[in-house]
Amino acid sequence: MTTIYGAICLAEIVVMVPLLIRLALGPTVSDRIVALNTISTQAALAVLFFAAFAQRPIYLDPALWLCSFSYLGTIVWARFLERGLL
Amino acid sequence: MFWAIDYLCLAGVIVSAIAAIRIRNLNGAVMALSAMGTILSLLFIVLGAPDDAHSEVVVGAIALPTLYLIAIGKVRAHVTDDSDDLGEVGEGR
Amino acid sequence: MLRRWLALWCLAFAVWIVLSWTRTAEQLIVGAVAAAIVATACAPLGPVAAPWVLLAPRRLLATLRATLWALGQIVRANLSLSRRIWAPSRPLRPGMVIVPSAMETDGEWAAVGLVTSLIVDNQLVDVDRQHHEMLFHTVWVDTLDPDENRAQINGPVEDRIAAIRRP
Amino acid sequence: MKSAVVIVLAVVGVGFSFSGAVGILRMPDLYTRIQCSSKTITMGAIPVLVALVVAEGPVSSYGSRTLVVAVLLLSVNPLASHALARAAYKRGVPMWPGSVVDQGAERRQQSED
Repeated sequence: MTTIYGAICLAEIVVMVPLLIRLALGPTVSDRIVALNTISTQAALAVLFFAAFAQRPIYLDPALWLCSFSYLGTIVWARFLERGLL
Repeated sequence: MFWAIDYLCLAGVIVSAIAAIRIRNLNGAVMALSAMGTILSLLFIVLGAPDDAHSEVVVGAIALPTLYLIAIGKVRAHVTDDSDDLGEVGEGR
Repeated sequence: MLRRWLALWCLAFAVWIVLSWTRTAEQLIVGAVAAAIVATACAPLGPVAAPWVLLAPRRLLATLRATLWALGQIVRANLSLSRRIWAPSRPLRPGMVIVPSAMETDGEWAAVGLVTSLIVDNQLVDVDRQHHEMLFHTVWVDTLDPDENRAQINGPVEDRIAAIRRP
Repeated sequence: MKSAVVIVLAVVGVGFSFSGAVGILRMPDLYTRIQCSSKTITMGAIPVLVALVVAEGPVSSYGSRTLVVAVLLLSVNPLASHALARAAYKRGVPMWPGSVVDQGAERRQQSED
């Protein structure tokens, strides 16, 4: 079963490759933010599955942090776009 | 399996760090820096340091880019007049 | 006021149980006290949706049916969007459309926005609450008629949410 | 039997995640990219999380953390994408030239006339 977990973790990291390309290319900053949000989602999933792969439940907490606070940059950027001044 | 995950995370960290240097737009570079923090925290987890990963998530992936965004916003709004240029124009698709 | 306090206490205690996930007596007592403090602090802020209103049988049935319908729509929309992504010619007709809406309270607006965002064919962009209109971005625009667009985008969601609210 | 269910769910989730990522790479403008990013949540993350719950059992620390992660993803991601789309639309981030209609801009022009 741990082999399956490791394979899923690996696959979630491989999914980041097109997102990194979009992050490097992205014509506007908002495109980069969309890619960044998806990267942090994938990172949270990878952390969950690495915790199951290594059989250490203590690794689960960074996933909670990642998916609960990674949207702060998006909110700040959206506010910045809409009102100009922070 | 473990080594593949390790090296992939390392490659992701290097690629996003290079992107953070090469992107000319300041806000875009901040986004690449945030991506580097996220993948670096994943690398810390893989190498078995969940405490470092905690601090890296909070500082490197969230607080530092947010502070940079706020700082860049303040500076641009006070110094330059043509504040329409937020990097939202883009060239080509 | 007591009803609002009890609802808040139930929600906060549920969050405590899910986050701590240890079933010893000390944990539960500390969680109950913490939930009471949170409920006392947050009760004057505004009305709270009590969790036990879902237990009314007709409302529970309506919620269940709405959830199943939303799951089916999510799968359908995802399949059609991946077909658009992988087709070499990129069959897209995107556009911004304005649709009328029948929602009234804040919670209903928020629920419609959440469910229509999870169904990936369309993305809520803006809301005009005075004129009861919503601005959606959709990947495939069929007609320019607002009423037909409403029947395609947010009409079914709004009907089901109204059925939950007034069973 | 259990591992077969887990493998099927994981393949579905990872496949849809990958197609969402390719969509973010291939789509022509910001708004369609935002829709592809919510695709990686609804059909990409949720089946994978269900696979973890099926494998480890719902009454374990994995089960509770998975529940919290799923609720957070399903509620915060639409919020962030709506905020981003609204701010970008108000700021005038251009739509794809091939898009059919922009009724918001038409409405604004009518009220200006």
